[in-house]
Amino acid sequence: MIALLVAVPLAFAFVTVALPKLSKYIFPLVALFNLALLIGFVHPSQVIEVGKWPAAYGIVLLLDNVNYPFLIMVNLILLAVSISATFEEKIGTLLIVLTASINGLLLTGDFFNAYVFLEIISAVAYILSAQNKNSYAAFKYLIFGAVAGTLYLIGAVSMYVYSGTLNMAFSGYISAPEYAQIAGIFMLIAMLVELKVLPLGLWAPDVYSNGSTLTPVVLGSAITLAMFYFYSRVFFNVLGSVKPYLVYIIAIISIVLAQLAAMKQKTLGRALAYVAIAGASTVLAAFSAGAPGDEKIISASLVYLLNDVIALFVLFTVFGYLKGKGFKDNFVAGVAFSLTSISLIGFPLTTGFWAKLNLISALFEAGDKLLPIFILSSTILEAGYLIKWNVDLWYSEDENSEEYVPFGAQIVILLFALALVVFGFMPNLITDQTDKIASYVFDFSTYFDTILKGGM
Amino acid sequence: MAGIAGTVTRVAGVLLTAFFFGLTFEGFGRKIAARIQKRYGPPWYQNFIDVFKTLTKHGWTHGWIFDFGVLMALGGVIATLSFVPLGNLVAFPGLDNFFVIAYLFTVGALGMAMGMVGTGNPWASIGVARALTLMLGYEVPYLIVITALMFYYKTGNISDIIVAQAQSGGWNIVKFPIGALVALISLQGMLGKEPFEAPIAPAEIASGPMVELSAKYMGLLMLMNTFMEFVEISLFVDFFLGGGTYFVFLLKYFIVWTFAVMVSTVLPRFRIEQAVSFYWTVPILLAFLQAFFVVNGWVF
Amino acid sequence: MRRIWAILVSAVFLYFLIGTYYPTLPEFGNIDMFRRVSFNYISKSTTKEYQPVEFKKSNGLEEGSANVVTSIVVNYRSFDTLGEVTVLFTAALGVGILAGFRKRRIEFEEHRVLSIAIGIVFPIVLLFGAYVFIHGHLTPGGGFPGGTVISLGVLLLMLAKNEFGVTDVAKHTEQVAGSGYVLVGLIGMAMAGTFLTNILPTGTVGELFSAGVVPIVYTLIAFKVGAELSNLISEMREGDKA
Amino acid sequence: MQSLILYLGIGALVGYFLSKINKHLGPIVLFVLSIYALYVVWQMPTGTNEALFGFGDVLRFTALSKYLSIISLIVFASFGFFNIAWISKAKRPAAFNALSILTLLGTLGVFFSSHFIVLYIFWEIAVLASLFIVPMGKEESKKATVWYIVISSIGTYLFLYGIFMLYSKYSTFDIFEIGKYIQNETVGFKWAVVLLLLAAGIAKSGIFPLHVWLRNVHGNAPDTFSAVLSGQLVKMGSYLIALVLSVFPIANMFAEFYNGVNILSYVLIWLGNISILIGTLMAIKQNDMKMLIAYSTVANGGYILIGLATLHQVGYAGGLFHIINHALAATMIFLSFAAVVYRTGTTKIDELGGLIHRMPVTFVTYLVGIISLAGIPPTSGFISKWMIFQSLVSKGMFVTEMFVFIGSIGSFLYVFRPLAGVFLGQLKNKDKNVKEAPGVMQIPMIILTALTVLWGVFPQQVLVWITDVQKEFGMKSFEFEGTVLKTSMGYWDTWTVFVMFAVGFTIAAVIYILMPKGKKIPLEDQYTSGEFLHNYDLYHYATKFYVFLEREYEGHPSFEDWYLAIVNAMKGIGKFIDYLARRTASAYLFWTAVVLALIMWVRW
Amino acid sequence: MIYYISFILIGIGLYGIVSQKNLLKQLVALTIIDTAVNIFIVSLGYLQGAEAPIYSVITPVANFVDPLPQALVLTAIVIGVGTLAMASMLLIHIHEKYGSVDVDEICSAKEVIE
Repeated sequence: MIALLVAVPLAFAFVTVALPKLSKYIFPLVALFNLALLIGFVHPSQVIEVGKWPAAYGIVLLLDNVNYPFLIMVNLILLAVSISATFEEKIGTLLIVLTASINGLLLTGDFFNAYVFLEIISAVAYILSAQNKNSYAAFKYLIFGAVAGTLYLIGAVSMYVYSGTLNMAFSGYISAPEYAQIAGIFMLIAMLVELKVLPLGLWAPDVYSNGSTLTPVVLGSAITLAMFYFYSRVFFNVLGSVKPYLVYIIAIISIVLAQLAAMKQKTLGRALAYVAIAGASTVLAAFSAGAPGDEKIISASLVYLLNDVIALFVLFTVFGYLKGKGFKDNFVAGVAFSLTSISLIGFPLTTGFWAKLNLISALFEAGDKLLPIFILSSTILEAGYLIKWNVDLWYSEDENSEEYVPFGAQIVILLFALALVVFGFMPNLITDQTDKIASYVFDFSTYFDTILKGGM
Repeated sequence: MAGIAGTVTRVAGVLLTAFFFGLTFEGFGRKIAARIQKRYGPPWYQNFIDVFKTLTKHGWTHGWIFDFGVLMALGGVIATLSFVPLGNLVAFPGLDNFFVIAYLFTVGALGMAMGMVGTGNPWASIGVARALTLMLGYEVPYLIVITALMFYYKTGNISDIIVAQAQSGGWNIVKFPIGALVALISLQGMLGKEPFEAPIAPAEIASGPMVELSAKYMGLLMLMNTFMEFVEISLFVDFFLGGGTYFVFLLKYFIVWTFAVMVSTVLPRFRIEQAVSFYWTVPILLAFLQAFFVVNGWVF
Repeated sequence: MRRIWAILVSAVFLYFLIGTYYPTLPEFGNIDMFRRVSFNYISKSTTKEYQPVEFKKSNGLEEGSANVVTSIVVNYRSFDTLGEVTVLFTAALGVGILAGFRKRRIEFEEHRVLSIAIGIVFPIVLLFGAYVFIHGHLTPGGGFPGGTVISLGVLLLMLAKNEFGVTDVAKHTEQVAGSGYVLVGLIGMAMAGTFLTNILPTGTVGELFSAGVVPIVYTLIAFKVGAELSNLISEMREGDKA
Repeated sequence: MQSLILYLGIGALVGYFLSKINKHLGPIVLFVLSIYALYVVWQMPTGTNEALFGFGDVLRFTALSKYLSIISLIVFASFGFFNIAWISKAKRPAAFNALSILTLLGTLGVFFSSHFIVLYIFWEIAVLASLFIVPMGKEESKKATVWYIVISSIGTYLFLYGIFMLYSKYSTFDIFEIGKYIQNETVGFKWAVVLLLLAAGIAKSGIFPLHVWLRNVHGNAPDTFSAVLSGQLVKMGSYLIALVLSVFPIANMFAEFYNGVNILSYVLIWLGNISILIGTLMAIKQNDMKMLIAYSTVANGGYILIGLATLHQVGYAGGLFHIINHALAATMIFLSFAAVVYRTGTTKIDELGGLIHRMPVTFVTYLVGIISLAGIPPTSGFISKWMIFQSLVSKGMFVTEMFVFIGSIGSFLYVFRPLAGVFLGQLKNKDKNVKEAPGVMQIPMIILTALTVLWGVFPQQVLVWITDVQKEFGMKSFEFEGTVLKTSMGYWDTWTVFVMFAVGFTIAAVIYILMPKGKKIPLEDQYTSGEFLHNYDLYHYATKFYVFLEREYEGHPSFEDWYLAIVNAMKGIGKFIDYLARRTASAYLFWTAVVLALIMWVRW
Repeated sequence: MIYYISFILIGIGLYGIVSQKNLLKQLVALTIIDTAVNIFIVSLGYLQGAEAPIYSVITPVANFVDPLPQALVLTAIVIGVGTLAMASMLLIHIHEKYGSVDVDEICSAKEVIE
């Protein structure tokens, strides 16, 4: 059943290639279909052995409590993209492929299969970054991403060599930890690149700031979510979850550098790009502080991730349409922008506030006094320049800016912004979900049993 | 009722003392100054003549703020004066807290400044600006010394300090010589006499604040000036020379006054910034030295 | 300066690969097949217990293609292949999108020999391609090589005849083939419960008509790949058709 | 309390939409709300706990809350009433009204809450609401906003960190709970926590290390809102300081340092000293009258801090009393400035002059305001200063006294500068036909003036509030009988002083009336040392009023510049990162290699 | 042994990417890395004295090398091809936009354009 999440979008993608006119109408339908399937018909936890080949031989697709919410979120975001973004015909097909591949990445339980989906995702990402004649940045990203992909491939294959199978759960189970660690290093580098953690995320600013409206939105929201899920999957319960101090340090450095860079920017786009980097780094740092086994931190950082993703979605959409023009003629966009930036800074009664509050308190309970310092101090900088941008855009003098935000996009960003505020008033709505996720993230035994039911 | 009557009489006594002896001693001052400068000088009652003459003339006014300022000045000074103990003549026993006097004193200054600037004459403004700046100079060391005294005697009431001096038998000028020196230097500034005469420097800024004054305004301000001097000097006498009975007090007053006049006649004038920087270096350090002694109890 | 950095970088990687990574690897040519899943792939006993497979003899196995690699690619790990096809598809699509920015068409001057020879060579090329992908489950080769061969034929045609251009037929082929592949998977799902299940009888190892859906899938893949690659080439050449 | 906050929340929306209909309605909403709130707060019994929308009892109405709420509400009421006329000058009236109501909500919430997180939330609401009003001011106000948010965030996030340090120890956010335990902790922990908690207050009330934002923000904010900023929001910081200092047993927590002043208080007092010095000297230099008063706010914040930090029955009371005095004085002054700007349209002192004959009521407001600010009897400003002096003298803190005296004498200087430059002197030609501010504006100014004088003469009411606070926190409370204020170092009687002042004034008046009347002549008729004057505008001495004093400290260090230098250094790093990001993939690969090397070196 | 060859090839590829200013050469270096990795993966599956994993007349019974890596390599190659195609298309773009595929010239051209 869950294979449909991949199969149906692919089928539509293949269909629409010859009739591109339809693609932009089919894309939302596909996203809707996925959502309907997820909410209505499939429930965690179920596992599919593709082609009836038992686990550890064939490829296994798994839907459990961890990736179920992620799937819903990603498809929701893609639906929003389909409504808000305006793109040329063929891109529609591309986005359908993206949907399929992200679902695949979230579902799969196989290293090499994951590699394939990663490659599809990055291929889509390259094309998206090349939008708007931004091909040089895209090329840089491509070279870099390809190398990273190669490293991941080596990692995956060496997992096979160590354990004799490509099935994540099984190979993680039987391969010797010190070997698994070597493979983990390869995969880690690949993922740091995709998670755009400085200094490995240096490709991001150019790609994000100069691409089309679509580029940063998709890269910053949906793909980031998927990558974080995959990171948690691989490093939390496949490669035996240990506390990666180094990742923690790198992420903190990345937070600081990204904030400083964002503070310096003259153009909104690059500033937002660095904001995205900083957000991702914060979540990564929190993840690595939470490993192994601190569910409160993970839950809080998931809230943070959610807030970050939605906020960036809105900010990038507004930026993409207005290109840094004032909010004089675009009141709705302005309101959404301000609300989300407030939530991103983490002022009270927004989602960001609860995210930061829970995160800091969880960190303190875990006895980690270092990361809160960096989170708070980076928040100071963030507040500084985001408020500056808000003020500049609200009180900007330039009249008759012909840029405008289309209606669909206005609706979407307004809804998202309001959602952030509503969650701010009722944080339980999401914290319950994230707690649920966090309670399963580290649970390797359940994962193992679910996948290898009746296995070898 | 009787209390009120007594108070009224005492206040009247203080005011009249200030009026008569203040003007008289000013007259003597002028005489002494003249003699030092090898002149004959006016008679001792010259100031009475001046005050009355000016008061009876028709003058010019520059609008209501001008008048109001003058009244506020005189009123404030009179109010201040009524709290100052003249030796054992205390109008409001127990209410002669030093800070009250010191700050009530500034009402007059503010009123005068306001009225004078209200004339719209830049000379007046410059004079007032200088006066305030000079105030920033002399007040700080003076206040520090006085607070050192207050800290030593654990009281803020002047008459208590007088009594304490009487009991211990030694005047504070002996107990706190450095403080007394500082107070004297500051006193010179308060009186606006040389070397700290910049605010009114007649030859330089046309006698500053008073430039636009005429007739009864002049007279009122002369009265105010007399009272101010009276307050300042009697504070010094009370604090450092142990007050004493009414007449002893007047005697001490006369000595201090004469001393101040003599000093002023033989000294040139500081430029205003010189004055301020001087006050912020030498006297303030001395004041802190005194305070240091007091804190450590090194008092003769 | 760049070179020094470069040497440093590759030195770091080499140090890591040789110093840290190499010791964890099995000795070359001396791997323990029995610890690997491919042992069961070879003996085609992932679902049943082990019995040796023999060419042209054993039949009714769980998976019937003589070429084990093919059996893995198209059957055991068919889902990967679907993704793989998608990657190629995405690449072609991307090239198409990016080609949208280009206006110029690359012109060749026709070579006489080629333009005459093409009449003879082209069918042979196609035939060879067809052979390659039809025998994908028996001999080395399969859908991808076959498709590539076909597209090479198209390229040859393009070189030979300047005015030749790939029409929308290629797109439609791609469309039909691609969705066909998914359809096969869905049929398997409908009939056997899970996606991409082999629902046809597997026959005898080594027969042409064996290995269930494998040849079908490979044919579809071949068509798709051929169409895609020829599309890709033509788009690189033509630029924006509009 | 809960209902009050609810009403304010609704009021914000109502105000917004009403102002959409007619911009003058919004301020009325604010005025009515604040009067109602004043009524409620006035008669609410102290010590009542309450829940906030279901969250357990996180609100507590202490005497301190009562005192500060009353102050804020007075300020807000007059602000609202004044705005009814002024609002026509506002850039975005609707947003302005709604946000100012929200600011009131936030501050009241801060005063009410006994739960650290709730307090923080309300705090941020207040900051945010005021934050978006600031850029409606002058052109520089955009930059000012950034100053505001950054400094304020520094304070609040240090505060937050402190909260969590406490939480991780005691797992409670209740201030009064924590106050019980904290006494027996390690010294370092106590220092860290107390300083971190105070940081927010220090930032908000513009104490020395974090004082730089006041000049920009108060100077450039919308004219009337500066009154709220300086008269009320700054007091939020003072409230937090007072709360921390009095809820925590500071005296027992820290070792005694000098004459019964503990070491922490001493540090705070020194911060106060430096603030006073900076505030005074900088205020003397300013040519923009709003910025001048902004710096005076820094100085007065120092006074309040010193008073509170002494934790002495007189000094603490003086500090609390100074809060209300400065609140009223700053409000009066800024409102009068707002009136001046409303008519003339400039805040530069040397572009104005002689307005007294055009706007007498405004002048009187300003006059009483500065008299109170400079601490001259018979206004209430003197009482608090007197208390602070008394406590300092009784503790023999002479160095601090020096700063305090400089601040107090210096205040005469700087408050006199706008007086002379704006209201007195020659009337500019362009202002010849300026009219007095509208009556709606005059009313609140007059009321505030009356209050200041009233509380200067009869301070009992205020003193009752203050002694309640002191009793509540178990300190020795300030002693007074009727109008007689008593300390260990003598007492004084406000009423007598006032009477004597009146007597003196009447004596002078009698002489004045008896004597022949003066002839009224225009201002232009002057003694000019024989010169003939062509332009009387130039004959007005307002530029570089204290130049001879300013010369003394010309080359002073500017903390604003230092902070900007730090910011630029950080931007330099950012520039470098950005430079790296613009390189080719080769560079990225290089960094990958670096990271790889790191990972190899230290695994995980 | 083969391992070392593939490692060194990878090193060469990295060296190429980092050292070359010409984007096309960087792309070539990338493909070198791809190839090296493929060689490496195949070599991981090699078994001494075993045959290619195809049942045929020559090898009717199983004495095979590990077929799985070969399958993986098949996929990896295709993916590499896809990447290569996109990269070359991007290069065409870059050349059309900046008139060069040399890093420095592109940077200078960027200055002109922006």
